[in-house]
Amino acid sequence: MSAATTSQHKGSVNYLNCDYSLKSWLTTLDHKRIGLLYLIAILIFFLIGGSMALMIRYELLTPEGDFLMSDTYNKTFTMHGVALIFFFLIPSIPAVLGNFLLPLMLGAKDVAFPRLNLLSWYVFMAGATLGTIALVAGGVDTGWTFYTPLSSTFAHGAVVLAVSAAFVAGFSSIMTGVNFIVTIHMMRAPGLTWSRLPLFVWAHYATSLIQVLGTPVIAITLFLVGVERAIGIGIFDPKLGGDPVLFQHLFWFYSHPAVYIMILPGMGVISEVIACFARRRIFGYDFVAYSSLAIAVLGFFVWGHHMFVSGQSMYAGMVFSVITFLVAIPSAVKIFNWTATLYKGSIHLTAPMLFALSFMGLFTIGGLTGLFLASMAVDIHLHDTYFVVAHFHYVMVGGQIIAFLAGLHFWWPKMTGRMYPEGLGKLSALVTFIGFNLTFMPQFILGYMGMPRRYHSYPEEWQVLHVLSSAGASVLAAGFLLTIGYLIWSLWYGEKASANPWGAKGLEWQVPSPPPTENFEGKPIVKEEAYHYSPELHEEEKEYEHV
Amino acid sequence: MNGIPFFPEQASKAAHEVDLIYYLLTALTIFFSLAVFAGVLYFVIKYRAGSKVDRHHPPSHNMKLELAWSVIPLFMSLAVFGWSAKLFVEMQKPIPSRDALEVIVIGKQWMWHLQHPTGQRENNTLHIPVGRPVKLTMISQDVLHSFYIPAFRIKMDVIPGRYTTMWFEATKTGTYHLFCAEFCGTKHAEMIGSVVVLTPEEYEQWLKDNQWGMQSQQRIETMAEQGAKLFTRLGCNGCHAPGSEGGPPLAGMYGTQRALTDGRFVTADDNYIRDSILEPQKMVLSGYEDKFMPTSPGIEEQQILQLIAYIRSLKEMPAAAAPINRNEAEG
Amino acid sequence: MMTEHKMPDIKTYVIVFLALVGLTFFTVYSALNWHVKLGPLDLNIILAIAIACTKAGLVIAYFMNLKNSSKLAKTWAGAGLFFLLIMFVFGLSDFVSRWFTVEGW
Amino acid sequence: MSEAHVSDTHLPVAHQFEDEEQQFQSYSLGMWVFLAQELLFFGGLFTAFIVYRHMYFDAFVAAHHKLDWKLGGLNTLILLTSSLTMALGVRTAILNNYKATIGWLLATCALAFGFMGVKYVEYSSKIAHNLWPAGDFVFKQEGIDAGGAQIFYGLYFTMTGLHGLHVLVGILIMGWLVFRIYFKRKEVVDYIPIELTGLYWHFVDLVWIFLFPLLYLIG
Repeated sequence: MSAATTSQHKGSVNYLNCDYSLKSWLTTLDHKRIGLLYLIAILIFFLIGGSMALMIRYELLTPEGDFLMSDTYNKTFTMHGVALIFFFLIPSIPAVLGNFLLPLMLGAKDVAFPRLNLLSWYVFMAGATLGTIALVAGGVDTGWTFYTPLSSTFAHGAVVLAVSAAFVAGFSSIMTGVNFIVTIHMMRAPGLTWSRLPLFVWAHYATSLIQVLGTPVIAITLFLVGVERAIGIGIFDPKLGGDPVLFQHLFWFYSHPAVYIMILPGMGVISEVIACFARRRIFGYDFVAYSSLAIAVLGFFVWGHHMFVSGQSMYAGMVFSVITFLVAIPSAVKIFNWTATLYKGSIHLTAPMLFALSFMGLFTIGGLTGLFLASMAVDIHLHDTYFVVAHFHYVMVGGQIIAFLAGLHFWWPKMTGRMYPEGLGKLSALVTFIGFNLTFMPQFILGYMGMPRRYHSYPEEWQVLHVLSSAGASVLAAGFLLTIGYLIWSLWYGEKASANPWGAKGLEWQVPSPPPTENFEGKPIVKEEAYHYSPELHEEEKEYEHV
Repeated sequence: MNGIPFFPEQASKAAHEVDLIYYLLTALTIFFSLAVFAGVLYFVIKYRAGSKVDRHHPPSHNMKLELAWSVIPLFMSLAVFGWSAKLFVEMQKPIPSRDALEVIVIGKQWMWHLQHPTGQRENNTLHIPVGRPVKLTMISQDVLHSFYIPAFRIKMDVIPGRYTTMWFEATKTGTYHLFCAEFCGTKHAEMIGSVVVLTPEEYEQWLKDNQWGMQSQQRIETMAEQGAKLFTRLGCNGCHAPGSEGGPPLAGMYGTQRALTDGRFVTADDNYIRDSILEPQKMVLSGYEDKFMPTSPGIEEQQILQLIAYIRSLKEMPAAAAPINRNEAEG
Repeated sequence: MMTEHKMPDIKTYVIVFLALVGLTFFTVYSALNWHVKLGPLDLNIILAIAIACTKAGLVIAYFMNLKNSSKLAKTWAGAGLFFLLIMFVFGLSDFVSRWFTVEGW
Repeated sequence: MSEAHVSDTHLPVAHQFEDEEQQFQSYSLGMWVFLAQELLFFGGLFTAFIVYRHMYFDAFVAAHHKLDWKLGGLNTLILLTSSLTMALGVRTAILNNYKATIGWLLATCALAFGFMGVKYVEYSSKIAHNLWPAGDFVFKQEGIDAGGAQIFYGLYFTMTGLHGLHVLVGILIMGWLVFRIYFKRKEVVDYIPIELTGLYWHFVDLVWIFLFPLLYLIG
C-alpha cells in the first residue's frame, strides 16, 4: 500500500502516507491500517480456498474420480471449508470493513482497545500460519466439521494442526467482538443515540454478540478433539462409551450462530449501500435494526436442525425445527424493508448498488431454501446432499461475499482515496451474478436427486448437472479475479476520490478520503437521524458528480 | 433417463407426501423470490435517478405493513412446520414388528453388510419385497455413516455404539441407489450400493435360492438359531436359562418395562440388551444387585444382533432346530 | 474530574469471606452425611448446586463488585449466563427426551 | 455497607478516550464481556459433564469416590482466601497505596502457588493409581464399567487441568503487576489493570466453586 495519494489540497497527510516503513505497518494501532492488514491476509486465504473450489468443480466434471485421488479430493474440500470459513468468511466484513468504519461512523478517534485490535490480527496470523502448516503437512480429510470419531481416532491427516488453527483463529474473532461491543457502547459521538446509529453499526453489534458468546464453545470442542487425538483422553470415543452426537451438539452450538456472524455484517453493508443509492432513509429503520438482534439471539436456539437424522431425539428435533422457522422471519423482514426503501427513491445503478440488488435476489433464494432444510420430513431426504451445499453457498457466497464486494466498492474511495473503474465494476457484478447462479442452481436439482455431499464420484446420469455447475464455477472465478484485478489496479491508476464521491450521509463521509490518522479534527456532533436524504430535492444532484 | 434428470423416482409410501411438501416450499420460494425481484425491478425502473416522478414525503415506516409482512410469513412457516413435523413423526414411528421385515445393517469403513432374519447375508445390496414395511436396525463398527436411499426419501445416521432404526415401505419394484451420506473417510464415495425391490413371489424365490450355505451345502441358520448357539457357547444359559435364579429370565422380556436398582424404568429394547451385554453393570435390574454378570470381550456387533434375535424369539423355549441338508430338502 | 468509585469496605469483604467459608463447610458436610433420595432424584445434587450458586452470587456481587458496576456490565454478565443456560437446556433436551417412546405421540 | 472512595488523583487517559470515567467504564465493560465468553468456554465442558453424568450414573459415582474430597476442600478454602486477598489488593490500589497493594498481590500469588501445589499432589497420586485416562487406565471394580469411569477421569483431568492453566495465567499476570507497580511507584497506582485482574481471579475462583461440588462431592 505505498500509494502516494493526495486529496484535494496537495501534500495533506493521511493514514496511508504518514509513514511507509514496514515497522509502522506491523506495529500500527490505527484501526484503519489494521483493517487493511486484515484485507491482505484474508485475500490470500480467499485465493487458496477459491483454487480448492475450482479443483473440486474440475474433478466433478466426470462421474469417475479421475482428476484427484480420493484422499486428495477429501483433503481439498476440507481445506476449502476450513480456509474459507475460518480465515475468510468470519473475519471478512467485521475485521476489514468493521475495523475501518466503526470508529469513523461513531465519530471516535479509534476503537476502544487499539492494542487488543492489533493483537487480534497477530492471533489471526498465528492461526493462519498453523492452518497453512496443516495444509502443507498433508492436509486433513475430515471435512471442516471435524466430526468424531472420524476426526479423533480414524483420520490420519494433520488433524491436531488444523484443529489448533481454528482454535487460535477463534480467539482473534472473540477479541474483535469484545472490541466492537465496547466501542459501540462507549465511543459514540455526542448526539449519536442508538436510534441514529447507522444500520451497519447495529449489524456489527449483533455480530459481536455472537462472536463473543459463540466462539468459546467451538474453542473448547476443538480443544477436546485435539486432546483426544494427541493425548488419548477419550471424551467422544465410542469404544469408551463416548457419544459422537454430543460432539455434534457442542460443534453446532457455535457453528450455526457462526453463519449469522457471516451474514449479519453483510446485511449491515446492504442497508448502507441501498440507503445511499436510493437516496432514501431505510424503510422501517427500527424493524431492520431490531431484526439484527433478533437473528443474533434466536440463532443460538436452532442448532439442532443440523442433526435431524443424526440420532437426535424426535422431540428435540421438533423444538429446533419450529425455532428455525421463527429465525427466518427477521431475515424476510429485512428483505421486504430494503425493497420498500426503493419506493419513491432516486436510484443510481452504480457497481455497489448492482452488488446490493443481486445480494437481495440471491439471499432471498438462499434464505427460503433454508426452510426446506428446517422442515423435518424434507430434511430427512435433503440432509447431507447437494441441496444443502447449494443452500449454504447461496447464503455465504450469494449473500456474504457479494455483500462484502458491495461494501468494498462502496467504501473503496474512502479507504484508498482512489476510485475503482466504474464500468469494470458493473461488469464484474453482472459476471459474478451469472456465474454464481449457473454454478449453484443446478446443485439444488442435484440435491433433490439425492447426490450426497463430499462425493468424489457419482452415478453418471447426473453428469449433465455437474458439467453445468463446473462451467458456472469458472465464470464465477473469472468475476472474482476481475474484481481483484481492477481493485489493485485502481490503487495506482484509479482516479483521485473526493471526500464524498457518492453524496452519502454518515460521519465517515465527512472526513477526507483517505482519512487522517486521528479521523476527526474536532469532536463531531450528530444532530439529525441516520440516512437523512431527501430525494425530491433535485439540486442535490449536482454535487454528486460520479454517476 | 436421458436429457437433464430433474426428479428422483417416488418409490416409497412416504416419498409422495415428502414431495408434496417439497412442491409447496418450491412454490413459496418462487413466489417470494419473484415478488421481491418484481418489486425491485419496478422500483428501479420507475424511480431511477433523473426520472421525473413524484417523490414527495417518502414513507419512512408503516407499522401496519411491516406487521403484516412479519406475521403472515410467520403463520405460513408454522403451517409448513406442522405438516412436516406430522409427517416426520409418521416416518419415525416404530411400526408393529409383526408384519415388518426386520433387516440388520452393519456399516463399516466403506461397505454395508446386511443380514436378513432368515440368515441371508448381503454386501452393499438389499433385496426387499414390495408393499411390505421393512425395518432396519443399524449400527456402525467404526465411524459415523448414514444409510440413504434417495428413491425412498429416507436416511438415518449409523452410529458406532448405539442402534438407530428406520423403516420404509417400498411401493414400486426396481433397483434404486443406496448411498452413504455422512462423510466417513477415504472411500466415502465408494460406499454405495443398490436396493432391489422385488415382487413378493420373486422375493420368496430369492430367499429360497440363497438359503443354502456356500460351502456347507446345508440350510443356513436363521439369526435366532445362530443366537441360540451363541447363547450356549458364551455360557449365558448358565444363569439365564428358565428356572435358574443366577440372572433374570429372558422369555418374553423384550419390550417390557424393566425396573432398575436406582428406581429408573427403562424399556427393554435392542439398545438395552446391547448395553447389558457389553456393560452389564450399567443398568442393573432391581433384585439382582449382588449378582455378577461377566462381560464377553471381543464380541462382534453381528453376534450381539444374533443374540438379540434369539432373545426376541424367546416367546416359548424352542429346542435349537437341527440344520437340514440341502439335497434332503431338494431330494 | 473526580472518579467516584464505590467499593465495599473491609468489613463487608470479611463478612462475605466468612459466609463463603461457612457455606463451603456446609456443602461438604451435607454431601457426606445426608443421603436424602426422592425416587430417582438425589436431593444432594440439588442442594450442592444451590449452595454453589449462592457462593457464586456472593463472589459476583461483592468481590467482583457487580453491585456497583454499570448497568451494561450487569446485562453482559446476565447475557453470558442466559446463553449458558440455553446450551444446558437445549443440549440436555436431546439426551433426556431420547427415551420417550412415541406410542402416545 | 459501602463507602465511596473519591480518589483525588488522576490516571493518564488513553488518546482514544475522552475522560477517565469513559476509560474506566470501557475497560470494566470489556472485562465483563470477556468473562461472559470464558463462562461459555467452561460451559462447554460442564455441558459434556452433565450429559455423561446423565448417561453413566453409577460409573461417575464410583469413579468420584476415588477423588480425595479433603484435598478438594482445602483447595476451595485456599482459593476463597486468595479471592479475599485479591479484593483487598484492588481496594488498596484504588486508594493509591502501592505498598499494601504489592503485599496483597503477593499474598494472592502465594495462595495460588499453594493451590497448584495441592493440585500437583492430587494429580501425582491419581497418576500413581494409574487413573490417567489414556493408555494404561485401570479401574477394576465390581459392577462398574471402566468406559464410564475413564470418561469421568477424562473430564476430571480436562476440567481441573484447564482451570489450573487459568490459575497459572493468573499468577503470571499478578507477577507482572507487582513488577509494574514497583517500578512505577513514583506515579499514581494505575488501578485499572489490577481491578481487571481481580475480576479475572474471582472468575477463576467462581469456576472452582462449581467444579468442587460437581466432581468431588456429589453422589
